Amino acid sequence: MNLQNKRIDQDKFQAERQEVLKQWPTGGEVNFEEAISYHKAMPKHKIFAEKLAQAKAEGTTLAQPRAGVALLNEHIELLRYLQDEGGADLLPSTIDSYTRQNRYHEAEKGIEESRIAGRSMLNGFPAVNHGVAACRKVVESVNSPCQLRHGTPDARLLSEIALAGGYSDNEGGGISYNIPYAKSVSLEQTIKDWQYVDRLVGMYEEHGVRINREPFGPLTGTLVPPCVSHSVAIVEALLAAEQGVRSITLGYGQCGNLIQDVAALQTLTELGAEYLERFGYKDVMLTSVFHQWMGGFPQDESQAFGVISWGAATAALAKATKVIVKTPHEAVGIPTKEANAAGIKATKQVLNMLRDQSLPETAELLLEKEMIKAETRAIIDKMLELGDGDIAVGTVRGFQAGVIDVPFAPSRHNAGKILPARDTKGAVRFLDHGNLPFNKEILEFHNQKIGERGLEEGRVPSFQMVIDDIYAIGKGMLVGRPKK
Amino acid sequence: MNLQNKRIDQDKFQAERQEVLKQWPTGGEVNFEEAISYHKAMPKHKIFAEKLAQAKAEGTTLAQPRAGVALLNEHIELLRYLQDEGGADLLPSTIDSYTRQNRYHEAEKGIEESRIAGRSMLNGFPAVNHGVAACRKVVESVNSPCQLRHGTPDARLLSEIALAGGYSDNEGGGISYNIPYAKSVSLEQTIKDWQYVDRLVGMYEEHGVRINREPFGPLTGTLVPPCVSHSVAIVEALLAAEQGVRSITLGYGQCGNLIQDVAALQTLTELGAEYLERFGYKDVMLTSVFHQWMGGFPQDESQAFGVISWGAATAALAKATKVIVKTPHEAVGIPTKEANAAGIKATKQVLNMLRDQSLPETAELLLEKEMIKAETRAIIDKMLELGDGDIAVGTVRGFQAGVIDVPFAPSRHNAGKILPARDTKGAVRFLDHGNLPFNKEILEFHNQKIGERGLEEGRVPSFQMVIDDIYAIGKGMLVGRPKK
Amino acid sequence: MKNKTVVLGVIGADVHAVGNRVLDYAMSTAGFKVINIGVLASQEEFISAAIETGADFILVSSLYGHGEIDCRGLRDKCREAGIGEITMYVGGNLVVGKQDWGKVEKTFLEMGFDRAYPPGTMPDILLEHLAADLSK
Amino acid sequence: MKNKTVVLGVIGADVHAVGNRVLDYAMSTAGFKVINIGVLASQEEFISAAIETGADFILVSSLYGHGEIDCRGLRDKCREAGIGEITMYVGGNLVVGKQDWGKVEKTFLEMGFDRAYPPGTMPDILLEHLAADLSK
Ligand code: B12
Ligand code: B12
Repeated sequence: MNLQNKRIDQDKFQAERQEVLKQWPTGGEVNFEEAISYHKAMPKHKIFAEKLAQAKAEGTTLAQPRAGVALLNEHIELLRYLQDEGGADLLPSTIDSYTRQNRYHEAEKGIEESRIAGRSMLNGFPAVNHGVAACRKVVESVNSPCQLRHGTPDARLLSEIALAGGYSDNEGGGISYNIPYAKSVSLEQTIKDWQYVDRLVGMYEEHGVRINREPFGPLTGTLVPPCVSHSVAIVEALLAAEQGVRSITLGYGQCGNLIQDVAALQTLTELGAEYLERFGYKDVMLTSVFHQWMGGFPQDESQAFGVISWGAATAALAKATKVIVKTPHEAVGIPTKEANAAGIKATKQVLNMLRDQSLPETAELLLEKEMIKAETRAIIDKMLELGDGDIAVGTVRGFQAGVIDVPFAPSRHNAGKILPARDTKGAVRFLDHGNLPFNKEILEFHNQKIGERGLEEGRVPSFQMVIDDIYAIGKGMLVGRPKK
Repeated sequence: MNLQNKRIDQDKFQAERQEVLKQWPTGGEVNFEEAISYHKAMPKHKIFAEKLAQAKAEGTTLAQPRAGVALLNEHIELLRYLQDEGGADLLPSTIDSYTRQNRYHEAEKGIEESRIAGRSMLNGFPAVNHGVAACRKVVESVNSPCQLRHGTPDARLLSEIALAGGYSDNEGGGISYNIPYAKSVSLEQTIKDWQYVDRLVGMYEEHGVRINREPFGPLTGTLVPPCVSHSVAIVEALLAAEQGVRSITLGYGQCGNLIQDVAALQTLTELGAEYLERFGYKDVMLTSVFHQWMGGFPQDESQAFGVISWGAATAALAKATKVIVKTPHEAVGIPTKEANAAGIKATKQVLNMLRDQSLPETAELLLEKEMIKAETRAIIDKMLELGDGDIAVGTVRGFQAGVIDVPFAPSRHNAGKILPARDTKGAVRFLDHGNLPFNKEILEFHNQKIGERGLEEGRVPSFQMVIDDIYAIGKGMLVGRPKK
Repeated sequence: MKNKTVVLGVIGADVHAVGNRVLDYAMSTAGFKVINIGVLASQEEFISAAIETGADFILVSSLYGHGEIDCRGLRDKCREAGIGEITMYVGGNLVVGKQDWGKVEKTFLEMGFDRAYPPGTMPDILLEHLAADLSK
Repeated sequence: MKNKTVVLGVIGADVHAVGNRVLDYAMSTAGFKVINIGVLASQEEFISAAIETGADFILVSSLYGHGEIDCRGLRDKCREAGIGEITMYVGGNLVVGKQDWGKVEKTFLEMGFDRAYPPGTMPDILLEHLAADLSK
């Protein structure tokens, strides 16, 4: 395959760029030099990397919602509300699903239908259709940094427009925005397309404008074992660093067991630094993001507040740099601005009450950290081996071989062999590890944990147990116990 | 003083009893023998001590709301709603403030006004005015055990009526329902009156009916250091045991620092067992209750959900036998049944998600436990010394001497010399320990903690710092930092 | 339920795969022949799969909020393709936001679905209704 | 605020002492002479304290919900006692339950209070208003 983890050369990039900017009329609005000066004129408190660096230094956790609607003014009103009423520290623009699939015509249709219906018919903000000027209107209407949050396999045009539009952070990656978000797009393709996005960010960096990048940690959001999401996040960090990215936020989605979640968040940046170091990427600023439970939520709003608050508590105790907030409407539909603000307010109350507290280090915590590190190293090193030292190639071959495998992912290019399940304390373990390259010690650890669960429940661990765990939090539990 | 910690003799009790039952017409409805058989006919799942014992054995935490309104049918409807919609494991009848002050005429007026106004004009359920038959109607209308929750210095008649009415648990005590709930009533008087209540419970016990007793742990609910509430709770346990009580729930109100709260809850029952043992009270079943933050709440309902959920998380991690639930209306007014159920649902979601998790033992936790134990022993042993071995006498003299002292208490018989304040991690320490009989080591510990806080905030610890801490949670923080 | 065939898929630009996997498992275990066309399925894919397999049901999932836009015209396309009478269910988080279910259900029944299901519907309900409609 | 006197107390069967302590501290620090009759204070106690000290203000707190019942008739009693014109404020959690503040305020102003305050009012607001009413 003509893919490798190597910085795209300038001419090739510029050539490709001409094509990209032609994909939709608004691409014409992009002017890189002008964008650079636009960013340089932005006040520090509206630059993502600056605010993250400050939070990291102070050891505090920032709160960020998800939010996006079809129409520009409504979107601005929404973000302003989340900032003023909700007290959001960081702002998003969550992109609609047509744009994510580069279906700009359908997005256009959605915009019209929304105008007619008088309510958003799209599940996000169609930034490409709105264009650079509109994005700047958004950024200029708020007092906090804005991030592009999507789920786009090919985000080249979207990123060009949003960055030129003043956004200073961009979520995603060639793996994390393919495997959970696509069915048949090849990994070669999405890795290449995200190398383009990372290269673009690298160029901003080289021109003195720091854009933060955030691999999407939670993947399918459903019982994803830490080592799986860690491996993906770290690989994407390596790919980004190679293209010149210097500010990266590594992400992880809450599983629900406090010890495992804290261990996961701590190992995430520790492992990230370890691998960046190993490949000689100097002075990359690493921060962390903790996502409140990303799987099925309870429909009852009070119960949802319980899940949200527990996620906030874990984020604070783990000292995440930021936490992505869910809302009391999660199980039902895109939240109203009020419901969205409610989730932020509950979250910030807990973050503030716990800002001076942390989870003391214990034997249990150290064991979890050791296991996660061993598992993650096993996966990444195997990918490197398969790629003959090239992590881009290794990623593609790794997914083919199933040595990296994401549970419940829709992509054909994902083996889908592993089965996660909770142990007796709710930590996510492997019921079936598929082809993950684990040694005997790791496998015995997981077998023992899952075995205990089976014994406790008097049943043979099976897919039914997995299903019970998928539903558990939505039904007010963590571990999906069989009905008595 | 003619007060001592000695079981009331039968004749004296019966004589007093005639007087008590005459205090209000409904006293005439009380028939002890008949009440015994009524209780014996009750199914296990409606007996408080039974359900607590089961939870203790399983290591789970039960959720109980506060609730009470003026009129009988409305009260029943309220409890049913909290049981069915809220999923409450244990039910209360919170008594109105006139009844708490034995002002039955005003309570009667409140009942009438409520009938006219069509809404409850009383802040609780006036059980005395409603009488024995009405209480039984309540108990028979629900499927969970019912507890009497009040704040009554002289609860003799109220207890006679409620226990005859089928309630199987009674909150309060001669100290915990005097110092925070009265101004000039003497401790001799309330201790005597509660010896009567405990003796009554003892008689039920001797006739084969187990009634649980619960000293009111949180006291003034506002920055009460664990050793203060522990001392009161344990003294009341000793007084109760002497009168023949055999099932006791020791209570503690959340302070907000996880380590301190877990340490407090664990030491509470450990110290309780230690002292009961020391005075030879055998086979007393001890359980624990954790009260979600009892001080000023945030007015915003989403923020209140955050406080409620953090309390639930702490209760679960500390493995309390039950948790008393607050509501999103806390800062504003007596909750609607919907708001009350909402608090329970958020709480149970968190309890269920954490039921299989606990806080691992750490050096920090052990230190907190050691300090709380040393402080509590110092206080109780000093009271015993002052009472020449009699804890009833020692309590009265102890309060006179200020060797036991409750912050912000309205009672004239409380020294009111101590000042609590939070340390840099939010744990409640002594800014001024008044006359508490602490040794050098303990004092240095607190001075150091408060000193650190002062340094961090660049101000001399003073009453202003205490006020800032009083408001902190209501304003969305834990530690009341000075405005920058 | 032996040799009854169901076409299952998630319509439009929707990639929510978990519920799809669970429904597949539930129906297969119950004895149905499940043709799972997975996520990102177009109206055309549903119809051709149904024709090729002579399916008895088409089950459409839409979780991501665009269900209203994505499902319009599916019944007409079925008619044109000559399977106008096939029983069709739809379920998931059909519209954007928390809306009154009564209204939403009406919208989708009028679109030509035989049954529509609110968020978080459990598989056993689906199995019940499949059985009921088969015994008609 | 030198040598201006306020009578402060918590009315009825109410024992909430924390706010009372904070208000006392705030006003004393601001230079007021605070006569704090504490919790469980009857209407009579408020009035006699005000007469004995020639107070300029009566500040009534009610947190526990019975404020409506406890405060009725206080203004009349003041008149009877010959201090009918004294400035009276009331604040706290005045009624049972979360009710519309506009209505609640009206109720208490009609009862004869010069100012009424919703739950959670901060002391600085009180100090402002005391100053304002004094400079009248
Ligand atoms: C996990 C999840 C994700 C994962 C999905 C991973 C994957 N590839 O599967 C990730 C993180 C990638 C994701 C992405 C997005 N998601 Co999402 N996601 C969820 C979440 C939290 C859980 C879904 C789930 O797996 N549930 C568990 C399964 C078992 O249940 P289920 O999916 O509901 O399906 C059951 C029932 O619905 C029913 N059912 C479903 N179909 C049918 C059909 C029939 C005939 C019947 C009878 C029953 C039936 O049976 C199923 C089994 O019980 C839900 C919210 C929630 N439910 O808590 C949001 C949710 C569905 N997502 C939502 C959105 C908007 C998105 C995004 C657009 C991002 C964004 N803007 O926030 C992208 C969309 C990407 C795309 N193009 O589709 C919204 C949809 C909003 C709306 N409808 O108004 C939801 C509701 C969250 C919210 N409130 O905003 N998401
Ligand atoms: C701590 C507390 C207690 C403690 C009190 C300890 C003590 N002796 O002081 C304990 C646990 C003993 C307790 C008992 C009860 N409480 Co209580 N308690 C509270 C709580 C949680 C905080 C009160 C507090 O200290 N706040 C901090 C201080 C600084 O603020 P504050 O008291 O609100 O006062 C400020 C303002 O109100 C204002 N203010 C007050 N008065 C005035 C007057 C003027 C003129 C002005 C300008 C301003 C002003 O300034 C003060 C300083 O900023 C409140 C709910 C809340 N606020 O979160 C419930 C609350 C006041 N309690 C309530 C009730 C009902 C009770 C009980 C009846 C038990 C029950 N049924 O639940 C008993 C009553 C006992 C009795 N007879 O009075 C209810 C009142 C309901 C209503 N009004 O509809 C509340 C609102 C809780 C609730 N939502 O149910 N309580």
